[in-house]
Amino acid sequence: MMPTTPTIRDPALAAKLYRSMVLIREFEQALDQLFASGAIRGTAHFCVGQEATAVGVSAALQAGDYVISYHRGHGHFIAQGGDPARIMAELFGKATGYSGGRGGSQHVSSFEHGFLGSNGITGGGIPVGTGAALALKLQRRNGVVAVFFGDGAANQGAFHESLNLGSLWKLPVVYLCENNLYSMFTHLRESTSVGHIADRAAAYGMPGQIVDGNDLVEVFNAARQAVQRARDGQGPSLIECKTYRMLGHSKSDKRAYRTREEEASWQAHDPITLFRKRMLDERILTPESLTAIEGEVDRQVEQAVRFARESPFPPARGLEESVYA
Amino acid sequence: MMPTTPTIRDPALAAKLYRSMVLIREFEQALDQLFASGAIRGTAHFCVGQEATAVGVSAALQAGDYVISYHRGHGHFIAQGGDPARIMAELFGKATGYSGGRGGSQHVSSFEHGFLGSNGITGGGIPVGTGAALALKLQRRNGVVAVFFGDGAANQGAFHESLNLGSLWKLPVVYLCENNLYSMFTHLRESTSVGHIADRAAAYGMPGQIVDGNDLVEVFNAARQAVQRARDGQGPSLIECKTYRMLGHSKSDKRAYRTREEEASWQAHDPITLFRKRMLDERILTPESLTAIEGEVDRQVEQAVRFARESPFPPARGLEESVYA
Amino acid sequence: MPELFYSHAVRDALREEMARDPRVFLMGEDISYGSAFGVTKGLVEEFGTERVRNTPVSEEVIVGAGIGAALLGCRPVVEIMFMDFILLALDQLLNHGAKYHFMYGDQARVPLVVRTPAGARRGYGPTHSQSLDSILLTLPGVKVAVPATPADAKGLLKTAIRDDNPVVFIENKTLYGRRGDVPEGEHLVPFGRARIAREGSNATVVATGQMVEDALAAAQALAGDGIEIEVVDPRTLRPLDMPAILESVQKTAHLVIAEEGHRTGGVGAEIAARVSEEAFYYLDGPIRRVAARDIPIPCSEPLERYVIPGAADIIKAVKETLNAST
Amino acid sequence: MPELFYSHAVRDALREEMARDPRVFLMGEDISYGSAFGVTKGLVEEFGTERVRNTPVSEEVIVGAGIGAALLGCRPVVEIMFMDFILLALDQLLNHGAKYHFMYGDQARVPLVVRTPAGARRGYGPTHSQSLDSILLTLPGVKVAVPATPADAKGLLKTAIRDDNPVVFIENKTLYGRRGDVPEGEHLVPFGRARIAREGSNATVVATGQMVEDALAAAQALAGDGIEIEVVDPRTLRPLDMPAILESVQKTAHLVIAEEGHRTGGVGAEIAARVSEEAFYYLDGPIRRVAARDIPIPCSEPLERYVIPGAADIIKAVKETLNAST
Ligand SMILES: Cc1ncc(C[n+]2csc(CCOP(=O)(O)OP(=O)(O)O)c2C)c(N)n1
Ligand SMILES: Cc1ncc(C[n+]2csc(CCOP(=O)(O)OP(=O)(O)O)c2C)c(N)n1
Ligand SMILES: [Mg+2]
Ligand SMILES: [Mg+2]
Repeated sequence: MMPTTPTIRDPALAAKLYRSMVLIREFEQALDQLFASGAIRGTAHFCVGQEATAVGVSAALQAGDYVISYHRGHGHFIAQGGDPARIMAELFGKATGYSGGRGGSQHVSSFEHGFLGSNGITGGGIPVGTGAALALKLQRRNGVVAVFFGDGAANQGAFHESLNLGSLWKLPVVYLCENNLYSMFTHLRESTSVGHIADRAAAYGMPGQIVDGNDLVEVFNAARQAVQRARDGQGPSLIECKTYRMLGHSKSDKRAYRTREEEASWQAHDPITLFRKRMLDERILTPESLTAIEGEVDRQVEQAVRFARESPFPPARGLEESVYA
Repeated sequence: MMPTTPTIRDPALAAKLYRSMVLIREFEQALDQLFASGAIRGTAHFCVGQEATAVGVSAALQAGDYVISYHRGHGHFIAQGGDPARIMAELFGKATGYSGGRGGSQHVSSFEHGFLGSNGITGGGIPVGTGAALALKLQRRNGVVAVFFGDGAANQGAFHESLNLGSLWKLPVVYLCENNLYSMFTHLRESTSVGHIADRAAAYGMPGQIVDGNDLVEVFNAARQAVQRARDGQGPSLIECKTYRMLGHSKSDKRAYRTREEEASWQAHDPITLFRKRMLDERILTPESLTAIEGEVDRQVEQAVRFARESPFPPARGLEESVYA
Repeated sequence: MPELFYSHAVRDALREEMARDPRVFLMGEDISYGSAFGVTKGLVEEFGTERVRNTPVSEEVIVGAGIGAALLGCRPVVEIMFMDFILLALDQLLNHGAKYHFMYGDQARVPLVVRTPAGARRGYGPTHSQSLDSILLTLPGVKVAVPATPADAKGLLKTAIRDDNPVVFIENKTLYGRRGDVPEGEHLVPFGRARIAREGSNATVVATGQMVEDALAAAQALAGDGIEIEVVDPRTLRPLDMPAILESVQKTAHLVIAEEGHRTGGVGAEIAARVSEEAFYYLDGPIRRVAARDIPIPCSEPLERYVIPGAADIIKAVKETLNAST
Repeated sequence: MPELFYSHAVRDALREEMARDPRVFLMGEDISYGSAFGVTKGLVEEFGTERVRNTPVSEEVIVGAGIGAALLGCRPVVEIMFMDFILLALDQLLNHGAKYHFMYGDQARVPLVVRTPAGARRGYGPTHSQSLDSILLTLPGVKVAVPATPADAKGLLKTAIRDDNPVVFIENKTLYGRRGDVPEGEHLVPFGRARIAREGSNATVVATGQMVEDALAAAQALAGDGIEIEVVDPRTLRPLDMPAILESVQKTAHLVIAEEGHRTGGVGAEIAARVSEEAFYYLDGPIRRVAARDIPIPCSEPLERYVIPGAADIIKAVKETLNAST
């Protein structure tokens, strides 16, 4: 067992992680406005407030590892190093998007970034991620797959079948439940017969752990241990990250199903503010460096939007050719 | 909470339960021979060795309660009072069968006996039984549904979704897993990531209990408590009955995947012998009464076979009319 | 006759049937909040959480529990939030619900309605845009309704709820926002009875769901060229009103079938096959199918437009079959 | 040419491809024990438990994990023990595996084979007898092979395993016990290339899977009446060899399509629709479909025989279309 790191001490790493969280946040906020203004059609799910889980987990992975995501996947993709400009272009339905405009917000991937894809079927990525871990094992590739899903997905049959198989075969996979208290408009207590998703780990003979999903350091440490365990051939873990999505479920959600007080209490526990303060308090990062990062990210997101806007639409003709490999 | 009965003291009840177990056993053995001799086509799954679970659970139910079964369902049906002659006729594909020959071994039911049916889809009855319990609750009918399934079925997504829903809505249902160590030819440890199916109850916030499935009294007492709990509106329980099927998975199985020693050790723990001995030891039943029951059952099974053989085949013409109600 | 949104017509049907029959209840993801398209909004206030039940995200048990409740005398109306997700529940629907009445020897009845929004044209992409009507026709035991107007949405849904069999009720997302006249009072539309949405004598266009609108647009355009098409809206795909289709084909001698689902194995295939079996000698030109191309439905607007059929495709198909016969 | 059982031809294909390509592995319920029909027996001894993997009874993850493994470069061959159970895995198969290559912008490949036994005639009843070929055609992205002979079973399976797309490989239970010549050495049968099982000039019978045998029996009987039918076995339903079908129809001017699946929405509907679109003027009589009646498949022998089509139905259909044209 590797020793757990109580905090992040390396300024370069800290800066990188902070940058990644801020990038996700700004990307999502820009997107929210683009939707509101009608610049983009279709739909999208924002992960504002959940940045720490994406960034914390990716930080625990290495080259040759993979992430598989779900409908709320922009953050996971950006944390894996996906280019915000090409993700944005995908949302605009442009040829330069990662899926050439075919997939949109919910169906985008980049295998070279170890990002196996977001997906519109709640829970549908869990079996696929489990199978990807099987490939890594069969190929003796020493890689690990991090499978993200929401609290709502933990009630799908696919969750059950996958965790059983992953544990049975000791596959190199970490199951990461981002419990943001709601599946669409429905509160966890109205959908789930158990208080903590992590309590379900015991049903598959795997360790289950609850972490503060808004605390990047906590997520990172838990993920590191679980990834190491998986890499060592000891099988999967289930980590439940308690978090909260600050925006609506998707564009156009008025959030009538929850109180402004609840939102405020989570706002006070914002993952970015939390990490920022911690890094300043512990003198790992300086206010200047943080501000510099924020400025850079601003420009990067602006550029991403410009790139997406200016990119051409894909040609339709010949699309049939892409159905089969 | 009602007091648990340590044993069965009422001779009439004891005789009834003994009779029911012996009837199932003889029915199945007759069937096995009929298949072997080619008198019946199709397939069937025998529950020889598992009689105590069926009979113990049915004994804990009352009028207005329901049982839903799976592919290994003859015992559950007979325990609910189903007529062996008409079940046998169904296996012969005859018009007098409960499903008029349409369903065969795996798809037979009789709602008037509170038997919602056997089913060929492993795990497929679990959602349906859960929904039946929902109906009882909505209709304030005070009934309970006993949902039977095997250890293999506990790895199906349907199991997970159903137990979550049943518990969440506190439905009047008892989930009864007959763990006979195998799903077809595959041993539990090769299919299931947890040692005991009952350990999965915690994942749904419901009580889980392990009982000796070959001990009729133990099954009966556990089922009584769980049924009462369900009837009282406290929600479902998961009871795992440890048992063993003495015959092959279905007709034509040579059982190469298990040892004769393992079989012998279970043979020594035969539910009928066990109950017989107990009732004699405790002087609740006499050897004469037991022998009389056995003789009666012999004749009943003989008659059932005769009835089935002599019944006519159903007419095919007009079958289209039965697809829709 | 009051004008209603299609989505409100659906809601009114639910409300009326719930008020009329205490056995009717609703179950689905986020349904008390109106689910994804607001259709069921307000019903929980009226009927309470016992009869308007939010479920976990568990499509298989939503349908399965509906079947079980139906078996014991309830009349559940369950929702699958997007039709694409019905694949998760097909075992329950087709191996269980669809077969029970037959395979349990007539004693079982499964009065279950599965409501589900289908269709594309919103940029939702490959997993949120499909019209899977035809998949439901491949196995017997389920009825399928595809209302194209607010009046039919209401009248067919009320009929569906009173039917003793599993019915899949396919609502079209794009139609939700359309208004139309809906008869007041008890309005029931029988299953298996097509509606002639427009009369014409040159060619028959059998159009389903969203495509009825496109067919009517095409009809208007074609009328400018002196071509009068008859638009037949079957309203239910199972049972299918073959007599009405055959009667129209007998009159026009030309057939186009328009659906939003994929072309191969689509509803059009079945209708074309039946017409070429039963009305072979009436036809003066080849049958043409208008349908989505056999490509997953992309998000990007120009790509989606390429894949999903519209009025222009119907016009082209009508001209093709008419020209082929001259 | 050695004679092999169909089931052994399947096994030989698996063995050869596993020996040839270390990326190929098998996964399924009881597969190391041969599963329900003994097809995979012996392979675990040869290739070990890493590559012949028994799974839990979990159809959704069997297919889903196959997709995931395929994405990262494995070539899984998974088994669904009875085709009826494929409904449990349709979301993974059709919403995931079938769409990935397209919706992830070409970078994804899913070289997955799903082997599954289909078909009735054994009294297994409503949930263990279905032929769901047509359900797989309703959405694009999956290829479908339906071998009718031992040679094709071997040659098509080897091709399937080497294909970079999801392929559903439908084996027929009744055919498992049939013997036939299988070419020695590397035997590959390309997809999308029909086989003319018998030449004839009076009518074309397109028959799939088990029905090829029935069509040949019908051909023999009809020959006695001086009617020579051409039996076309498409071998794969997607891709479908339309040129071969059209060529035959052009020659015979009459078409019967025979399949074991249900009539409505069946494979025959698609073929009939395409022929009536593309070969309308060649046809001299109505197209006839021979298929299972739209009734769940009963256990009882006389009922099963009523529902499932056979040679007599083909003979009747051929005579009908020929008589209708005179
Ligand atoms: C199979 C399926 N069912 C339902 C939906 C509709 N849906 C989209 S997101 C969502 C809620 C999922 O909740 P959760 O898993 O907690 O993720 P979150 O949205 O909270 O991040 C639902 C029900 C879907 N996309 N797929
Ligand atoms: C959905 C589905 N998958 C697979 C099968 C094939 N099958 C029939 S019985 C069985 C084993 C079930 O094991 P278990 O649930 O333990 O019940 P048991 O047979 O041991 O009583 C399997 C895999 C099936 N009938 N249905
Ligand atoms: Mg959530
Ligand atoms: Mg078992």
